[in-house]
Amino acid sequence: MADTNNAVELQNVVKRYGEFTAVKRMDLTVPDNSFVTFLGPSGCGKTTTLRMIAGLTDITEGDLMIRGKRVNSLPIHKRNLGLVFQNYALFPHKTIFDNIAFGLKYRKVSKTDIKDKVNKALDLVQLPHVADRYPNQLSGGQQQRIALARAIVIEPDVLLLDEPLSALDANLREEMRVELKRIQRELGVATVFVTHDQSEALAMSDKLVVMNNGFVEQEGAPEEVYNNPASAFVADFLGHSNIIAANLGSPDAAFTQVALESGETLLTTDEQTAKAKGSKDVRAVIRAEKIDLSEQNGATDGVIAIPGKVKTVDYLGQQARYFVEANGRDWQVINPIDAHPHQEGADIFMHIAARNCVLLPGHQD
Amino acid sequence: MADTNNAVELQNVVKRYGEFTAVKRMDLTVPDNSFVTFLGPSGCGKTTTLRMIAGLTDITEGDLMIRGKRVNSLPIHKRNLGLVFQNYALFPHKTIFDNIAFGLKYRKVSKTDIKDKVNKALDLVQLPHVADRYPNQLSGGQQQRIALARAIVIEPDVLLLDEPLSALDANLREEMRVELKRIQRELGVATVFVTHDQSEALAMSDKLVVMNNGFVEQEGAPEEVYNNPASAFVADFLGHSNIIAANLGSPDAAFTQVALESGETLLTTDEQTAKAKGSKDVRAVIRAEKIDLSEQNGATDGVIAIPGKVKTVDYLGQQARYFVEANGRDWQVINPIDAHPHQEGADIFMHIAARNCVLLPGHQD
Amino acid sequence: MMSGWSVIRIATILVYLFLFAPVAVVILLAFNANQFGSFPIEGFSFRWFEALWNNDAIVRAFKTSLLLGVLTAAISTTLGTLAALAMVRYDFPGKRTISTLLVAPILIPEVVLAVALLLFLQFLAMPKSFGLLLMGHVVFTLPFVVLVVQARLVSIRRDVEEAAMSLGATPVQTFFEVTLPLMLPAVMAGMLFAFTISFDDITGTLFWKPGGVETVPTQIFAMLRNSISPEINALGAVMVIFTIALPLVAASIARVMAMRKAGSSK
Amino acid sequence: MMSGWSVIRIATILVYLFLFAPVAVVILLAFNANQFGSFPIEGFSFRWFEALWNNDAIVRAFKTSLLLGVLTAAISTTLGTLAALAMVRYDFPGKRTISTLLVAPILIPEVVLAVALLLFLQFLAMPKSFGLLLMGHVVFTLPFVVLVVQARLVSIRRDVEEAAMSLGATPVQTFFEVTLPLMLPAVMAGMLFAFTISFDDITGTLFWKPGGVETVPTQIFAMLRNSISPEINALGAVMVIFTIALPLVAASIARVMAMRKAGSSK
Repeated sequence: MADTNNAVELQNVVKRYGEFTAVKRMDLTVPDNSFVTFLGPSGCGKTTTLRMIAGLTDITEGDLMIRGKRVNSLPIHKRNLGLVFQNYALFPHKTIFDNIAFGLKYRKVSKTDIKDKVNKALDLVQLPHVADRYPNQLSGGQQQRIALARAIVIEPDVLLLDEPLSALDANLREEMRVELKRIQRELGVATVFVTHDQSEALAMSDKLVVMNNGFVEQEGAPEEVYNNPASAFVADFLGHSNIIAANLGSPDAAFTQVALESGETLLTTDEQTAKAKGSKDVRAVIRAEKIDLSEQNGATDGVIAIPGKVKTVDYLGQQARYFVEANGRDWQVINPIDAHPHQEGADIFMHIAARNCVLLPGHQD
Repeated sequence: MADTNNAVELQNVVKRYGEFTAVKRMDLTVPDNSFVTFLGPSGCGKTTTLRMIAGLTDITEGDLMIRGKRVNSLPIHKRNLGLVFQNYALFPHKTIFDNIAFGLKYRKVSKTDIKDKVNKALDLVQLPHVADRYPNQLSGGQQQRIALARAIVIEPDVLLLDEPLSALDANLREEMRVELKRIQRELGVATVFVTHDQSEALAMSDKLVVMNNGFVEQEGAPEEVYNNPASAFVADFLGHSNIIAANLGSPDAAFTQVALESGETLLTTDEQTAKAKGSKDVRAVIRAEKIDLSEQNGATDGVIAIPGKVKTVDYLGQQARYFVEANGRDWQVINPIDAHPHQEGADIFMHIAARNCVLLPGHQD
Repeated sequence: MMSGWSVIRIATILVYLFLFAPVAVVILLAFNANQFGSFPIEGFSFRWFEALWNNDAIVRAFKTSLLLGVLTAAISTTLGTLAALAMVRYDFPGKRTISTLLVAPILIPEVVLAVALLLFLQFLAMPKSFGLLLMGHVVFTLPFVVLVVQARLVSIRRDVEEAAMSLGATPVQTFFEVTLPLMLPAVMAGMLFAFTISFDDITGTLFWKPGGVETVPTQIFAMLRNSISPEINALGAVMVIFTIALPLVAASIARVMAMRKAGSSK
Repeated sequence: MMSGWSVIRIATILVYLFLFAPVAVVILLAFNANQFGSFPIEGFSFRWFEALWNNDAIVRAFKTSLLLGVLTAAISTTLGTLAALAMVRYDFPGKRTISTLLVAPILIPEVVLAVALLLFLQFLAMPKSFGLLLMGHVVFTLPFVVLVVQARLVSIRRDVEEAAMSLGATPVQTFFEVTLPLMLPAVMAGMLFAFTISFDDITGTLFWKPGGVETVPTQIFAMLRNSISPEINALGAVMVIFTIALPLVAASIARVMAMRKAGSSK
C-alpha cells in the first residue's frame, strides 16, 4: 500500500487521550515536493496530527509512513524531520551558527562541510551576516528565518511547520509568507504546515486539509475547497457564506431551480445538483463575495436578481460589507466599491449566478 | 472660539514627557453625535490624546474643551465621560448590576431609577439576563458589552473607546463592530474611538484621524482618506500602495502625463495635479487594489496599460495578490478573481486609470 | 534515559521522606500513651496535651507568643500595606532605591539583624522590654507583608481604578470601593504570614526578650536543654497546627466564601 | 488625597529607617577606633577585624561555618536539582501530592523541624555529630533549591528540547546540550541560596550541634551572653558581606559574562 512517491502517509490514524479522541480515523498523503496545509480552529486536531508525524506524540491506532517506511515507533531523533515552531524554539545559549549547525553535528558532517552548509542556509533565508549573534539579538522575524534555516540545513525528508507565522505581526507575516513559499519551492521539500489563518492557508498550499473536531472536513486544492465547500463548516470557516435551507426543483433546460425557505428561488448548475444525490432537501451556500449588488435589475440567463434593502454598510476601503434584507432575512454581501459604496436604506438587487449557488446535501450536517 | 456644537475641541494641544513629545500641536474637533476614530501604529500618540481628553493624563500646552467649556484642570471624576478599555476593566468583585449602577450612585439617582436605567442599558447591549452574575462568569465579548453599558448608562457627554475590540477574537470582533456602531447611532453620543486596525477604522467612523509620530497625518471621512491619501504614510498604512517617484508632464487635453522613474508613463487628473502645486517632482501613489490585470491590452482614454510578468501569486479566496514585474520593478497588485487567478509567469497588462493615480508633492515626506 | 529517571525518582522520594518523617514521628509520638516514645505506639492518648495545659510555664509562654503574634501581625500589616501602596501607586524620588532595598532585609541574615538591633538599642541605652521585642518582630515580618501586598497590588489593573474615577468616584472613594476590596485577600495573607513568622521566631526572640519572658519556641529550647519530655512532642504538634493548619483553614474559608459569592448568580 | 499619600510616604521612610539603621550602625561601629561604640566615630580603624582574626574561637567557628555551608550547598544543589527535574519533566503517580508537599517544609516552623529532627535522632538512638548537623542543614535548604530550579525549569520551553531532538539529538544529548546549560543559572542561584541559609542558620544549629562545635552565628550568640565586645560589630559586618555582598558579586559577574558573550557579535 505504501507509495514511495508520498513523503508522508497516514492510514487510519487515531489519537486518543483517555476518553477524549483528538484525531478520528485520519487518512492522508503528503506527496513529494508538495505543500500541504492543515487548517482549522484551535482544538480541531491539526497540531496533534503534526506532532504524531513528528514523533512527539504516540499514535493510538493506525499506521504512519515516512518515505514508504512505517515509523510508528521510531523515536523523533531518528526520523530526519525539520521542525519549525510558533515560538522559534532557538537555543538561546548558542550562536546562530551553532544553532544551525546543531543538527549537522549528529550527522557526522565534516567541519568544513558544516561551515559551507550553514552559510548556504543563511544565504537562503537572506540573513548572511548574523552567524556570530545570539538569538535574542535578532527580531522575531529574523529568529523565525533562523529556525527555518536550522530545520532545512539537515535536508529533512519532511518539513513540519507548526503555526510558524502566528507570533509575527501582520506586515511581517505577509512578507514571511512569500519568503517561506519561495524557500519551499526552491528546495522542493515536502512540507506540512499547520495554521488557523485562512488567508495563509489559501495563499500557500498545494493541498488544503480543513479539519474540525478531529475529522477531516474537506481536502483538496485551495481553489476547489474555497469554491466548492463540502460542508457548512468549510463554507463558513473560509470566508463568509449565506447558508439557507432549500428545496430542489426539477431541471429546467440548462439550470435547476432551488427554492429557498425564505421564499426566493435561485438557479444552480447540474454539477451542483449532482451533489444532492436525488434528495430534494438541500442547503444552498452563497458566498458573501459572490453576490453582485446593483441598483438596476440585471437578471439574465442563469443569473437571478433578488430585490432587497441595504440595512448596514461597513466601509472597508476597496470593499464594503453589506447586510441586505430580503423577505425578512439578512444576507451578508461583500462587494468591491466602484466609485462609492451603496447607501444605507437603498433599494437594491442581489444578483446570484447559477454557478455560485453551491449545494450541500440535507438540512443538517 | 469654543463652539458648543462640538462635543470635544482640542486647540494646540501638546503633550511632553520630559524630552519626549508624544503629541505635537494637535487641533481637533469632535462634532456632536459623530463617531471620530484615531488610527495609527502603536506609539503614534492616539492613546495619549484619548487619555488627555479623559483627564487621565495632564495636558502640557493648549486647551481642551468639552461642550465648549475649558476642562484642562477638571479632574476625571467631574468630566462626565464614558470610558471603555481594551481589557474591559470591570470591577471583578461586583455583580454586573453593581458594575453598571456604579456611576449612577455618584449621580444621586434614586434606587428605582437606578434599577430602570441598568435594565435599559442591559437591554441595549442585548444581555438582559446577566444582572446577578459576576464578570468572570461572562465571556470576553459579553464583558465588553457590560463595560459599554456601564459607560453609557451615565449618559456621558463623550464616549471614549480605547481599542475596545482588540482583546476579542476575529469573528467576535466583527460582530461587536456592528453592535457598537448600532448602539452609538441609537444614543447619538459623540464618540472617540482609538484603534490600530484599519478595517475597524474605515468601517465605523464618520471622521478618521490618521496619526503618526505625534502628528495628525490626515483627517477626513474614511472614503476621502482612503482614496486621497495626503502622505506616503497614509497611503501605505491604509491598504497596500505602490509609491513611485515621478515627474509631472504638461497638461494634455483631459489628463496630465506622469513619468515614473521606473520608465513608464501614467496619466492623472487635474484634481491630482493641483496637489503638486506647480512642482514637477512628485510621487505617484497607485493602490494595489486599483490596478486591473488582464491578459489583453485594454488601454482606453484615460487608462494606461503597462505590460509585465506575474512573478508570484497569493491565492486569497475571492482575491489574489500578485507581484508583477515591469521594467525591473515589482508592482503589488490585488485583484478579485473571476474564474481563475492569473498564473505565475504569465505575460500580463496592468491597467491604471487616471483617477486612480494619486499624487503626493515632493520626492520625500 | 529511563534508568536516569528512576534514579531521580528514588532520590525525590528519599528527600521527601527525609523532610517529613521527623515531623510525622513527632506528631505521632505526641499522641502516644507511653512515657518513652517508641514504636509501635502503645495506645492513643491526649495525656501529653493535658500535661501541657497544666504546665504554667508553657501556658504563660503560649499567651506571650499569642499576644506577640497578634500585635506583630496588626502593626506589620498596617505599615506594610501602606508601604506597598506607596511603592506601587505613588511616584516619589528614590522610589527605585527603596524598592531595591525592600528585598535586602529578607537577604540580611536574621542573626545579623538580631544582633544589630540589640546593639543599636544598647547604643541608644534602652533596656530590653516587651515593646522592643515587638518592634523587632515587626521589623522581621514587615518585608514579607510588603512583598505579598505589593505583588497583589501590581496585579490590580490600573484601568479598573481609572474606570471607577471616570464614572464619578473620587480617588478616595475609588480606593475604598475598588482597590481595597481587591487587595484584601493579600492583606489577610500578609497578616497570617506575619503571625506565623512571629509565632515561630526563635533567633530574634532569644536575643531580644527581657529576662523571664518566654515564647513557645524559646520555652521549647529551654525545656530541651534540661531533659527530653514527651510534652515537647505535644508542643511541637500544637505549633504545627498553629502555623500550618491555621493558614490552610483560613484559605479554605476564603475559597468557600468566594465560591458562594460566585454561586449566588442565577 | 495628597495628604493621604504624604502619610504613606512618611510611614515608608520610617519603616525603612527602622530596618536599616541598626545594620548601618553596626557596620559603622565595626570600623570605629574607639572601644565603646558611640557617635561621632573617633577615627577609622580595622582593629576589631584584626581582633577577630586573632580570636581562635572565632576563626574556628568561621571554618566550621564555611565547611558546613559548602557541603550543604553541594549536597542540596545536587539533590534539589534532581528533584526539580523529576517534578517538571517526569510524570509519575503522586506527583501532584509531592509537589504540594514541597511548599510545606517552608511553612513548617523551623523550631518544629529542628525539634522534630532532634527527637527523631534520639528516637533512633543516634548521637549528635557534625554529619547530623549537615543533614539538618540539607533538610532546611533543600526546598529552596528545588523551588528556584523548578521555577527556572518551568520557564524553559519544552519546544526547545523538542527542536533539539528533531535535529537528531538523543534525549540524553538534549539534556546536556540544551536543558542543563539553560538551567545552570538557577542551579548556581540555588547553590548560593543554600550556602547563605546554612551560613546564617542559628535555630537548627543550636538544637543539633554537638558540644564544643560552634558556627559563626552560635559563636556570636555565645559571646553576647557574656558581654558586649566591639568584635561582634566586626563579625556582623563580615556576615553581611558573606551573605549579601557575595551573591550580589556573583550575580554581577554572571551578568558581565552574559554581556560579553552577547557583545562578541559583529
